[in-house]
Parts: sequence; structure tokens; C-alpha cells
Amino acid sequence: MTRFFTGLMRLRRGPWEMLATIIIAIGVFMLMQPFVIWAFTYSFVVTLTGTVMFIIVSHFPE
Amino acid sequence: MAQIVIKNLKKQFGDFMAVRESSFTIEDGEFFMLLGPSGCGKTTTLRMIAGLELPTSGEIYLDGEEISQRPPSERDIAFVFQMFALYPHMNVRRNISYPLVSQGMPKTAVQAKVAEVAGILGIEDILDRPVGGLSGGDRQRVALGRAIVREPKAFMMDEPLGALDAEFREHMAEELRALHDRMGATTVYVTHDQLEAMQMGDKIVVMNNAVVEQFGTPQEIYDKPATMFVADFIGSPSMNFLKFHGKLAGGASEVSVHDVRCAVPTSREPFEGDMAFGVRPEHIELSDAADFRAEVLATEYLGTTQIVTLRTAGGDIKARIPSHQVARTGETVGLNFKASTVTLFDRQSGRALKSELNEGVLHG
Amino acid sequence: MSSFSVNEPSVRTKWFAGTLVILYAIITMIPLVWIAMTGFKSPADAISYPPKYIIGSDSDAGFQPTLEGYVNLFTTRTRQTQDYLEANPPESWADEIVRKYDMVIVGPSKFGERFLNSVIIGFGSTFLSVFLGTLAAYAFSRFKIPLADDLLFFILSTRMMPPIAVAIPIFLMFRNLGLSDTHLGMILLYTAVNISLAVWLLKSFIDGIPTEYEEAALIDGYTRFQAFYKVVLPQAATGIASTAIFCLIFAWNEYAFAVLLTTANAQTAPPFIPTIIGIGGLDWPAIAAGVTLFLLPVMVFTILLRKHLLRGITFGAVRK
Amino acid sequence: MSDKTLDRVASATPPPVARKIRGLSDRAIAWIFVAPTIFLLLAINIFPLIWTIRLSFTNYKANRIGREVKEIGFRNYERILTDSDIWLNMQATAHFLIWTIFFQVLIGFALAWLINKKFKGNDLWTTIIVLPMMLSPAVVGNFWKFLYQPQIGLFNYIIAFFTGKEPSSFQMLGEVNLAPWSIVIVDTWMWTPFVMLICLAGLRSIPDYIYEAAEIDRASKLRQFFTITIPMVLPFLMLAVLFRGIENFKMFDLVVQLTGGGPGSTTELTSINLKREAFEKWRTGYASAYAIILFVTVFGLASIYVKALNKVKER
Amino acid sequence: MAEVQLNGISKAFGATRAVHDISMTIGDGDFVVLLGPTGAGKTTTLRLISGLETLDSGSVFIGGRDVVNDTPAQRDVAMVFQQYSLYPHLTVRDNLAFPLRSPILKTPEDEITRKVQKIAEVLQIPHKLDNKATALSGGEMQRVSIGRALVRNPSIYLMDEPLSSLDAKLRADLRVELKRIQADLGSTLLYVTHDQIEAMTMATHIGVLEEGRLVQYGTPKEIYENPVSVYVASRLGLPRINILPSTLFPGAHKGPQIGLRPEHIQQGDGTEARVLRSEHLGDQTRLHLEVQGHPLTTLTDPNQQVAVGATIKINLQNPLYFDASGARIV
Amino acid sequence: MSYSKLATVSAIALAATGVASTAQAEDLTLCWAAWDPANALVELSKEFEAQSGHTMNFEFVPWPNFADRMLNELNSGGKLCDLLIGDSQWIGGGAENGHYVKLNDFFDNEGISMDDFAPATVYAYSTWPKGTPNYYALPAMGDANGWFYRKDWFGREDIQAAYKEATGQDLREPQSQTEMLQIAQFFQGREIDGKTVYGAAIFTERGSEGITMGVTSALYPWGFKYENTPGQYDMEGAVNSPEAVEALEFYKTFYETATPPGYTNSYMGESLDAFKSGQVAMAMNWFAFFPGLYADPVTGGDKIDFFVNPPQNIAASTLGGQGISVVSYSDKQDAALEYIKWFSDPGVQAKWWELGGYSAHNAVLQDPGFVDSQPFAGDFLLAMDGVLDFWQEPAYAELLLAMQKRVHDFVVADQGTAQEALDKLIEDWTEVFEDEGKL
Repeated sequence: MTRFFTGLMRLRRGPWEMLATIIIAIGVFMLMQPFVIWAFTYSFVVTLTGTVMFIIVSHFPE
Repeated sequence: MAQIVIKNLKKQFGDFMAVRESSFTIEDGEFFMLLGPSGCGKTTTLRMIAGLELPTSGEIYLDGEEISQRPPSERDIAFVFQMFALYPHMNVRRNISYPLVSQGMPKTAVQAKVAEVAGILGIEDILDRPVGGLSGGDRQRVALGRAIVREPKAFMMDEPLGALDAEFREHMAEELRALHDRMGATTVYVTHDQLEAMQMGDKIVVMNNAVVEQFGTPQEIYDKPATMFVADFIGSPSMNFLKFHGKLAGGASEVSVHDVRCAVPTSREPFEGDMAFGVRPEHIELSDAADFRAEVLATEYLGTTQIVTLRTAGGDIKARIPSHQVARTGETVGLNFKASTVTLFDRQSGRALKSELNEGVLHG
Repeated sequence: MSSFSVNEPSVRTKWFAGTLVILYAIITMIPLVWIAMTGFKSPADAISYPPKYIIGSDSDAGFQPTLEGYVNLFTTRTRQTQDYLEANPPESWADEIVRKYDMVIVGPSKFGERFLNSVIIGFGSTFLSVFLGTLAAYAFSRFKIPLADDLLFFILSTRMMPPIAVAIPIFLMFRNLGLSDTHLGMILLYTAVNISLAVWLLKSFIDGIPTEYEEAALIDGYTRFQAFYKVVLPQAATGIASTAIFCLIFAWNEYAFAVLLTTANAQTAPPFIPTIIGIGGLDWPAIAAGVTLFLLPVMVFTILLRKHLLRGITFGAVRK
Repeated sequence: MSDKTLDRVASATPPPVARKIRGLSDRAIAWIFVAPTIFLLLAINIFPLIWTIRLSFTNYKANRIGREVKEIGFRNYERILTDSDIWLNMQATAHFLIWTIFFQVLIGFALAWLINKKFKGNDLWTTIIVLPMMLSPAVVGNFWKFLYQPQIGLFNYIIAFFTGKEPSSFQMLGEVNLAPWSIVIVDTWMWTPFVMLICLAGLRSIPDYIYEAAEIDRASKLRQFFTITIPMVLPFLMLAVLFRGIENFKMFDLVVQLTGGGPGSTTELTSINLKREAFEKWRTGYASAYAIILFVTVFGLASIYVKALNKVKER
Repeated sequence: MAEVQLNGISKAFGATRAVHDISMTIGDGDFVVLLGPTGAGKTTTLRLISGLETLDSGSVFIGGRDVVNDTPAQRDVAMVFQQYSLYPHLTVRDNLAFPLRSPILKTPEDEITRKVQKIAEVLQIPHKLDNKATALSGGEMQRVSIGRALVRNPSIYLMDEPLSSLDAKLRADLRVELKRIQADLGSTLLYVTHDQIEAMTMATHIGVLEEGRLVQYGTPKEIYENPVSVYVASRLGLPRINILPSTLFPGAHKGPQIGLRPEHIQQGDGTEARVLRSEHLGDQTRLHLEVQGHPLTTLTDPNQQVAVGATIKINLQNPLYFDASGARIV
Repeated sequence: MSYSKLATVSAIALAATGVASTAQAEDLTLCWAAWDPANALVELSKEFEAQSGHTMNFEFVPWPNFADRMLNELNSGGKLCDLLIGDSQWIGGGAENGHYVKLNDFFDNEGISMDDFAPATVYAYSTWPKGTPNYYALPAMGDANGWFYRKDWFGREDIQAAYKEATGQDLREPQSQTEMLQIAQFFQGREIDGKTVYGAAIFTERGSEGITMGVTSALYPWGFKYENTPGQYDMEGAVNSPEAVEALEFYKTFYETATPPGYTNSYMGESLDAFKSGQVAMAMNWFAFFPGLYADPVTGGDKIDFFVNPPQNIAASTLGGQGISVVSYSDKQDAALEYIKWFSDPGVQAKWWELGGYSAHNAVLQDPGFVDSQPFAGDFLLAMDGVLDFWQEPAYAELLLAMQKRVHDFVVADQGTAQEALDKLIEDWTEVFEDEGKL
């Protein structure tokens, strides 16, 4: 876990990609969940954030 | 720690005979080599001892207990695979603790044991690394760690150095042998590299075509080969065979090779027919005075020694001579053979003829 | 005593596994067999209850095979008056079949045309995507291309796009360029979709060809381009062939673009087959006949392709 | 070999000829080879994508040529993302997605595991099992519609045969509570082989010696399954799940042919809904915004997919 | 055949310097072996000469002509790769003819037939000419690869560990054969290997590479007997040279480190050493000794039995001296 | 077929030679739906080919895809069709988006008078804006939604008795919607000749326009209106009037209690299937299919009879049918116009009726022999007197799809109430009209 955070601090690709992946997953979940409509409403923003983040962090060094 | 006895072990895959009626004994604490070219049945033999294959027939005794039909998990042996067989999805620590966890050892005991083994192998610092990124040597150490952590009765090693590059292999071989000397565990080791076998082994079994060709200490096997195969397989350059047809009386100590009389160890077995005069390269001397003539084909410089390729009436042979001695390509020279080391072979069967030299080694 | 290895499943396990897998395979095949069978039924047999599943028997479950479905698939027919029917005897066996319903064949149906469109567009786009794909894959495999990883990801992601989402602007663009409902338009479109698979797949094949071969050719006095086509292409031939079949199967099966961007000229078979109308409602035997004819080539290709299947569906990442 | 032969070989080789042959530089070839592909993708994927983004901020309607086009900012996005009907479509899509993946993984993995037992003839049966996934989804949807016909359809007949129910007493495609399952069944029939193939690749990527090592390490078969088989197949399974997820998220042809979104809107998956907005209602601007939302989602999933792909590739 | 001259050639891949400022001359008719462990820059040097890699700096002259801007095809070199140099889609005959059909040579077909036939005879594979390349055994394949180089008459032959994928016996045979072919043709040959036996037995000159630099260049004898550094000394000789602090041994020393080849240690009297282990290799017996905690290997006569744990006395013969950094002190 | 008719046909054929073209021979393509009348048109057009020298090609698209395909074609400015027989609702879009050629000048020049055609058809198929003398099509195929039933079953004494017993009434062609439901419910699940049969097949299709066409067949007789004031788009209180709610509930009851199982997505084809396979006592469908049904060897002839959509509060039928238009993207408009000129000829129209097409020409409809010419001819005239049509707005597709969704969700998917469905429909429609700038 600490490795994960130090990775984030040092702009390492692995942990950041993991973070972006989680954000995308949350976005997709929000889009399709049947519980609250506000989550659906904001899902797009979340997924977009995650995706853009993924594109950026995939250029960080390993 | 244990003694392993193999009796009439046989393994057949369909029509293919992988191992034919092998018998030998591995003494407690021995570093034991199974040596042979690929496909000779050495790995199958090892796998049968480990329980990864069940023999078609024959017995295996581990510490006096017949185990040939038991699954590996009931044999209490460890195995080091050629490709290391580390679990790629686990880190070093989990790899090493896997056999302990499988046995249901409590967590704290596992921790302590792993730490101890890591200390022995000097891999404490990589315990939490995934195995994927390790160097060959470290992988090798982890594989060893996983084997020794359980304190099994015996270790099986299937060409454990085969996947390492040449330079590192030498170093690792020494480390492995040192580890063995420290732990004194019975180890069965498979290799196709004769140098490795000679270097590390206490005893060697040479196998070829599913058959045990010879069984003995390294020096014995080198000096007193039982068959032409063994003579050829061991040593680099390998033993020279001067082919000739002749007659040998029992008790004779001389044989006529292409009309040149050559001294040999006193024969214990009369023979007539196609023979081979087997002599190691370092037992050949270049001497202008000698009767046995040969033409120098090539020389190869090797530092203090050189290898000279010679053409004789009995075929091309190689001699190892000091590098300061001059041998020019194209020249004709005379050869002397060191009589006490010569082995004569029956070329038909490849069998060594019994003599004063090898009578203690050859059976039957 | 039997031979035994730790990893070799026991005979009993094998027998058990085999039975289950064969059972599943049979269940899988039932719909396909049923459709093939339906193609040879008369419309009445096709919708009878209980279903008829025995060929040529008189029992309740039997049906007489007929080519009615295939005739209906390939022809357009019209109802005629009794006078006309009497005046014009049937001209062919096919004519004979439709006479049962007081109909005459007035011409071929669109099926042949649509099928031909499928073939033209399929082969056209396959050729183009494999051709361009081979070049690009070679470049990606052998040369340092700036941002190569991003380009490759971009190329792959184009195949992941929902076709409907892409169809809107494509529709507008094609309308402006006059490419709507043309073979060229569809070929370009399918090429664009297929090229990602082609590049990824061929790259994996070309990656598998050691560079030493080309280097040897370079040293032997050939130019880079000559080395490419004299040394790399022949060795990539199987890869190219299986890539081509994958592209062909995609173009062959594609539905969304076809239904949205074509109406008549360049429409392929998938949007057409469900719309085959007989007398009254849907003509199930004709549809089944069309489905059978349409699926047959793909099945043959699948069998030919089985060794490369995995590579194709994982963009070359997994070798089998 | 004789020295003379060698001499002749050497002397017969002519002196090197003119050094004119040069050809294109590697750099030039790289660009010439890549350019057409990039150009095609730019023209048919990227340019339209940018166009879609632009349109998504307008009220453009493609069927109304003379109509004035107005910039309306994020209005389209707002409307879509607050529309409870579209939310329902997303949920229908989620239902489809979750259950198809669940069944396909379950059955696909089980099949792969069985096939990996290397029984005689497993190749042949594997090929047969694989057939459905190579077929045209639209055509598959079409003929399954036939199989699902109450009364005359084979599916109902078989179910009736085994349960004793009247075949016409249930309608797979017509009943609100059955229709979502009917598409799940067909998709599972069609795509289980896909998951199976990938799992099989995963299983076959586990070298035998790993199991031998585990055997030596005295792990039971069950432990081997959970600590070796499952974790080692997992990246492959991930790949299969993501790919099926992406494919089913944009599912169109199969379901259009099967249910057309009905009954009511119970099986109206997002792409069907999008198709209605874009090509039936012709609300191009609105549909563009919708498309962008789907696209971003798929693109996000695709990023993860490629990550998984690379992981598998490392094996 | 021609002389090849390298003037300060360098090549870096990213941050790693593969080849650094190498200058050497490969004389016409020389058999030069580049020796070094994996990653020393041997192969890169070869590829720089062939033109498969472009130089970062320096220049390459082949037959007196600067070839830096030439394509591999224009450089008139022939190369044998470690593996994979036969085209699997062609027959042996077409493989051998491939260089002759290149746009640079454009040899007439009848001449190609003649030459291919001849080279096949030289390589003793005329009966295999019409086999697919993939149908050959490993040894035959490597023979054909060498043949592919031999059909031409280039300025220099470049060989990149051509024997490393073969087994020991075959390697020994081909070693002799290759050496003889080279001598017969009088060709210039640059050969890369990490195998010291190959280097010692075949080379007229050895170039020892260390991390991209050429550290010593000379005849095998020179390199063996007069290494310039510990690194070079450890490259040749089996078992490897022992490097020990000179303080272990009595007497005046020229440097802090002493290099003792195992065969240069004499037993009898002198420093005391404990026997750790003896390895019986047949023609020789290796003794692993320990001198005040420092391991040391020496050779002894196979017939002599030495007990483990015994103490023997050793003295030095022709020791080499090195400074703290490893450089030779003469 | 009567001999007198045959005579007329040939006379017309002679007269029509005057149309023969002065222009070069063209390849004309006519687009329409793929159904029985289309085949009749192919037959009919052979005469045109012979006279004009033009060649006629046909692109017939199956009904489920017809609107999609053709609107797609028009919207992409395709040149596939020179002539299009397009659905009545398309006329608004066709006119406003310039897909169709305006025909007023052509009619004036050629002396074609819209007064020669039945007013309802001219209103519905030709004019835009509605009712103004701006013509974009010539009425080609009159059509409305009607019903047909198993005359043989209705005539059986045992069944009549059973009906009497069950309802206390006589079994007859239904005179109202509710009676029709009663009859249908009577047949539902009944065993006839050892086979379970059902009440009636109605339209429930979701994908194109099916359920809307079915539902309006109930809505209109109850007095459903789109707007309180025509042209004002004031739908509140009209679309969701109590009558409309009642009618929608009626349709749902009909669907749930009197239709065969599995008919959850049925339109023309399924309705025909259900009837022809002997599953239903009654079925709803377009008049266009009636000739084919009558000719059916199994269920046609004596076994079938037809009736117009029964009235409830008022008499009304859902309009089908199409006008023929010239596509403005065509390069061969002159030749296409020639075809229309030829087609408008009363003689051709008579033959059109005879071959199975529904002429809208007064010369045919008002022919004294017309009513008896076919068993459904009288019903057709009756139906065409009271036809009502869906929105013909340019935004018709959006309006239709909204209705498809709301109605299907309620009727078939059983979601919400009728009131809610119609309220939501108004919301949807309001949004559309707002987008259109009409509200």
C-alpha cells in the first residue's frame, strides 16, 4: 500500500494507471447502476476524467 | 536424510521405452549425478524417484520404504525444476512458503522458517519482490529456497543450471555444491553436461538410450570407461578411438595396431575382431622417434596446452600437448601412448575389454 | 500396471470431460441444425406444432424435404389468375413449386444481388485492409515510430467504438461525398474498421519473424523494400491469410453500418435476410435457406481457421 | 574438401559491381507504410469523431436540411443525463452485461477446463463449439427469433418437453420478465465459446511443471485449483470479461433482430435507443451527444482492456 | 578481400553506451575474434561495420574506402548470424543463391547454378540442395548459413556467434573446419564470441571488449600471457585465473593484487593452503584451496589423491601483478 | 373477373398510348414496400413500359424496414428512387425538406385534377400543409385498417349457440368496438376442431409503427383528437382526454384477454400468419392485404369475410395508404412525371383495382359495379369515409417513435397507467414541437 502511494507521489505509471482504472470503473458503474439518478447524471464526467487521466498517466515512466 | 535404492526400474510410454531395467543406489548425503545426452531417460528416472511419473515396473526405496507407486506428496522429497517452476503470480516469500502453507503449518512458524531459509541463501532483500523481475541467479536461489524450506529427505534437481547463461552457471554450480556440503542432504542431480557432472558429483550414473551404461565416481568413469559411449561422452576433447582389427590373447600386454605394437594394460579377456584402441588426448605424446606415425591436420591453442588434430591409419585423433611444443600443420610426427591408461573396446558392442586397468570397475 | 504422470488426467476424468463437452457441443449445434433443416421444409411444415424433425417420414414428426424455401429465396413471385395459370404451363421445376400457391415466378429476388454485394464489399475491404495493414504492421514492427504505442492503441480503440456512434457523422460525410449506398463507401468503411485488427494481428505475426532474415538480405545486397517483399512477405503468408479471413468474416457479418448506410445498391445480406417476405408474413423456410447459405462460408472458414482463432480474437496477443 | 575447389569458388565470384543500389531510407519507408492507414483512420474515424463532438453541442437534425442550426451548449448532455428513460436503458444494458458475462465466464471456464483434460477428439468438438461466435449476430438474432416463437419455436418446444408446460404459455420475446433473459440466452449461446477459447489459452499457458511443483510441494488438487489455476488464468479471464463487456455495451445487431428493444422498452439497450434517436427521430445533435457518452465509456473500458492485453502478452 | 579499419566508432542506445570509441585494424586475411561477455558490445560492433546500425561517431573504412554513409548492401560485407539466417520458405539452393540474385550482384542464372553446386560440395551438402531449409539439422543449417556468406567474395566476413546454438561435439568439428576454410580462402574474417575456446583456437588476433571498449587487441598468446588487466586475464584460461591480495604471499611484490593461473601454482613448499574440495575431471583434478580465507583454485595430477581438509604448501610461478583498479603492472 | 372490365382495360390501354414519351428511354426506379399490391404494380407497369419505352425497376422494401430505409434514402439525398410511393405521414417532411417534387404545375399542365380523386385520400396523401392545394403526391394506394374474420366459424351453429349462451347475444359482425372485444374474448382459448383458437390478432409491433396503427384504431372511434384546435398543437385535454384513456385501456384489455399468446410484437405479417394458420377468429390488417386473404386456398374464399373498423363513440378508421411522388434528387424527373401522368389515367386506375391495388380515383370508386366487385369493396368505401391519420408533421418520426414507446410500454410491457402513458406522450410531443419552434 505504501508502495502505491509513493508511486503516486513519484508520478510512476503503475499506481496512477490503477487509479485511473478505478475511476473509469466507478464511472461505468455510476452510468449503469439502478439506485440513484444523480449518479447516472454525473457518471459521464467521472468516466471522462478517468479516461483522460489514463491517457496522460500512461506516458509516465514505469 | 536418506538412502535411495533403485531396483530394476522400468518406464514405458506407449511403445517407447524410456528407462530400461535400471538399478543403482544413492547413499545418504551423496551428491549424485544422472548424466547422459538428451532423451537418454535420465529425467524420466528422476521424475520416477520424485513420483511425477509412476514406473512401469521396478522398485524405489527411500530410506528402506518402497514408494514407487506413491504420489509425490507422500514421498517427502523436493524437486528443483529446470525452468525453476516458480509460481509466477506470487512473490518470493509466498513462493518459498507455499510448501509449508500447503502442509497447514501455522503462520508464525512459516514466517520464521522462510526467514531462516532466506538467510541461508542470502535473499532476504528480495523476499517481497515478484518473481517475474528476478535475475536468473535469484530465481535459482528462490527455487532452492522452496526446496530446502521443507527439509525433505532428498532433493531432486533437473538440470537446474540449464537455464542460466554460461558465465553465471559456473558460479552457481559452486554455490550449489557448497550448499550441499553444508546441508549434507541426499541430492539427485540430472545434467547433460559432463563437465558439470564431473565437477559437482560424488557419484555419476551415465545413461544412454534408456540404459545405465556406467555407475561410479567421476575419476573412475573417466579413467576406466565401461563402454565406448561413456568414453566418448566424458572428457573434452573426448577419448580417441584408433580403429583396428586384431587379436588379443588373455594376459597379453601388447596389441598390434596397424602393424605398430602398442603396450596396453594386461588383458583379462581374450578377443579377436574389430577393436578400438581408446586413449585420452592427454595420454598421447608427440615424439619424432615413435613408430606410430601421424600427420598434423590442425592445432588449436589453449593457453598452456594445445590440441593437435592428427590423421592416422586408424582415423583422426586429437592430442593434448603443452603449448610450447611445436607442431606444424602438414608435418608427420610419431606418437607415443601412455600404456597404463589405454582401454580396448569391442567395436561391435562398444563394450570395454576387461584388463588390469578396469577389472575392478566392470561387472560381468 | 498403467503408466501415469501427475499432469495426465485419468481415463475416467477424460471420459467425463469428453461426455460433458460433447453434450454441450450438441446443444450448441441444435439451433444451427434446426435452421438448416427448416430451409428444406414447406412453409406449413416450418410453423407446424409440434415441430417436425424427421426427414421424409409420414409420421407426425416427419416432413417431406422441399426446395420451396430456396426457390422463394431466389425468386420474386406474383399471384396470378386461374386463367393465366391455365394458359401458361409451368416452365421449370421451380415454377412448378410456386404454382401450388397460384403464383408464378416473375423474376429473381434481391437475394442474389445482396449476396453478391456481400462478396464484393467483403473481398474489397479485406484486400484493402490486409494490404494497408501489412504495410503498417511491418512499419510498427520494425521501425521506431514516434508515439508508436499511442498510435497502436488508437488504432485498436477505433475497433472498440460503437458502430452506431460512429455511424452518425459517417452518414453525414458519406451524404456529402456521395458515398452513401455505394460499394466504395462500404469498402472504405469496413477497411477502416478492419484495419485495426489487421495491423495488430499482422504485427504479432511479423514480430514473430526474426529481423535477422531481413538484415541478412540487406547485407546480401537488397534494399529494405526488396527485403520486405522477398523475405518478410513470404514468411508472413499464413498470417496474412488468416488475417484476411478474419477481416472477411467481419465484413461478411457486419450489420449496423450496412443497415444504416445502405439502402439498395450496396446493401449486404445480413440486413436483407430478416426481411424476406413470403405470402403473408415472414417466409421462414426462405429465411432459413438464406441463413444457411449465408452462414455456410463462415463455418467453413472457421474450420479452416481454428488454429489461428485465438490470435484473431485477441488482436494477436495470445498465441495458440 | 579440396583446396582447389575452394580456390575455384572464390575466384569465380565477380568483383563487386557498382554501388548504386540504395533504395528508400528506413525512415521514408516507415512513413510510407504507416501513412495510408493513419490517413484512412483519420478520415473515417477521427474526423467524424470530431464532427460528432461539434454536433453534440447543436440542435442539428440531419433530415432537415433547411433548418437553422443553433449552438445549444451542453443542453443535449443535460437532457440525456437527466432522462430517466435513458437511465432505464442503461440499466437494461447493465442487466444484459452482467448476466451474459456471468454465464459466459461460468460456462466458458468450465468448458475450457474440461477441454483441457485432453480427451480424445477434443479438437473437433472445440471447433464445433466455436462455430456460433463466428456467425453474423444479426442473422443469429433473426433465426433465434424463429426458435423463440411460442408454439412453433423449437426453444419453447424443448422447454415444454422437459417441463410439461404448454409451449405457448410463455413467450421468451414478448414477456417483460422473460425478454431480458431471452437475449442473455442467445448472447451466451453465441459468445460462451469466446470466453472458453481465451480461458483455454490461459489454462494452456500454465506450464505443466508448475503443477508438478505444486504436487511436490504437497498441495492438494483443490488448493492447486485455487492457488494456481485460478490466479494464473485470471488475466486471461479479465481480458475476456472486458472484451465481452465492451462488445455487449455496444450490442446492437443481435438484440435489434431478436426483440427490437421490446416488449415496451425492456430490452432497449443503449445502442438501440441511440439508433432510434439518430436514424429514426433524426435528432442528430442530441444523438451525437449520446454517442459521445457511449464512446467515452467504451474508450475508458478499452484503455483497461489494452492494459490487460499487455499483461497477458507478457506471459 | 580487404583491410577493415575502425576509427573511434561509438554507439549508444538511449543511456547505455553499447560501443565506445573503438579503433582497430583488421588486416587483410586476418581471423579476428572479438571476445567479451554478454553486453560487452561485440555484436553491436559487428552490426556497425555491416551498416545494420548507424554510427554515432567515428568512421569505418573497408578496403580504404569510407563506408559510413553506405547502406549494408553497398558495403560489400557478408554476415553469418547466430541463428535464423536461412529463409525457411526457400530451398537450400535458393538460400545459397539469394545473395547472388541481389540487385547488386545480378549474377546470371547459369553461373549461380554452378557456384551453388560448388559451395554445396565444399560444405558436403549437395544432396540436400533441394530440401526446404527447415528440413535440415542444426549443424547443416549453420553450415548452409556459412555457405551463404561464402558464395560471395566480399571484403570481409562477419560472423556473430555462428556456432553457439550447436552442441559441443559439432561445435568442435565446425571450429576446425571454419578455421581451415578461412585459411584456404585467405579471407578477412571478424568473428564474435563469448566462448574463450573458440577465441583461442581460431583467432589470429583477439580483441577483448569490456563494456563497449576495446581493452586489448593482440594474438591469443599475447592476450593469454600478457593481459593488460584483471578483466582480460579472467577472459582466457580455465579454470579462471585466481586474483588474490599479494600480501598473502611472502616476498616483494610489484602490486597489491596478484594473478595466479591455476596451472602456475606449484605444490611442495611455500604458503600453506587448506584443501576445501577436489574435483576429478579426468584429465586434471582441480583443487579448491583456501589461503587465509581467500579461495583459490589450482590443478593437480589426476592420480594424486588429496584429502579434503588437508593442508598443502604452494608457491608462485610467473605471477601477474595488478594495481588496485585491476590494471596490469609489468 | 368480369368481361366488361377486361374490355375497359384494353380500351384504356389504347387510349393511353398518347402518353408515349417524347424524351429518350429512361431506366426508372420505383420504390415501395414489399407486399402484395407491389407485385400487382409490377404487372400493371408493364403497360407503361410498353407505351413509353422506359424501363421500370422496382425496389420493394419489407414493411418493418420500409420507413427506415426510405427515409434514410431520402435524407441521404440518394438517387435510388425516381418515384416513391411513400407513407402518408411522410408528406410533411417530404415537402418541407424538399425530398418530393411539388406537382401543382405538372397537374395543371397535364390536366390532372385532384377533384377526380376521393377527397379523403387527396387530403391525406397529397397535400402539405394539410388541406391546402399544394400537392406533393398523387394518391396511389387507398388504404385503411380494417378487419376480417372466420366466416365459417361465425356461421357454425354450435358456436353461435355457445356465444348466445355466454353473452346472451347473437354472434354477428361486430357493430362496436366493445362488441368486437366480447366476441374476441369468446373465441379466446376456445377449442375448435380440436385446436385451441384465440380471439383476434391485433397490431402490437414496437419497432416501426405497428402498435400506433393498432391503438389508433381504437382511439379514433372513441373520439381521440391530436389537438383541441387544429394547427395549434394544444394537445393537453385532447390527447389525454378521458375517451382516449378509456380507448387505450380498452386496447390493452383487448391485447391481454383476446389475442393469441406470443403476439407481443406483431404487425401485418404476424396478423396474417395468425389468421391463415387458423389461430384466430378475427384479425386487424390493412385493406391492401384483403385480396390476398380472399384468395388464400386455406382460409380464403367462403371462409373469410371482412368488416370495417367498428365504431364506438364515432365511426372512424386508421388511415393507411400512400401517394406516389417524384423524388427531387432524381435525374429523371421528366420520365417519372410521365409515369404519374400515365398512372392517373382512369383506365389504368381501373386495372389497378382489378389487379389488387386500391385505386383512389373517383372513376373507379364511384363505378356502380365497384361495391360488388370484391367482397371487401363496400367496406373499403365505408372505411375511407371515416379515415383519420397520424401527425403528418415533418417531425413525424419523432412523434411516432414517442407514441410507439409510450403505448407499447403501457399495453405490452404493462408499465404505468393509460393516463400516465398519454400524459408522457404529451410531454414528448410538446418537446418535439418546441424543438420545431411550433410551440
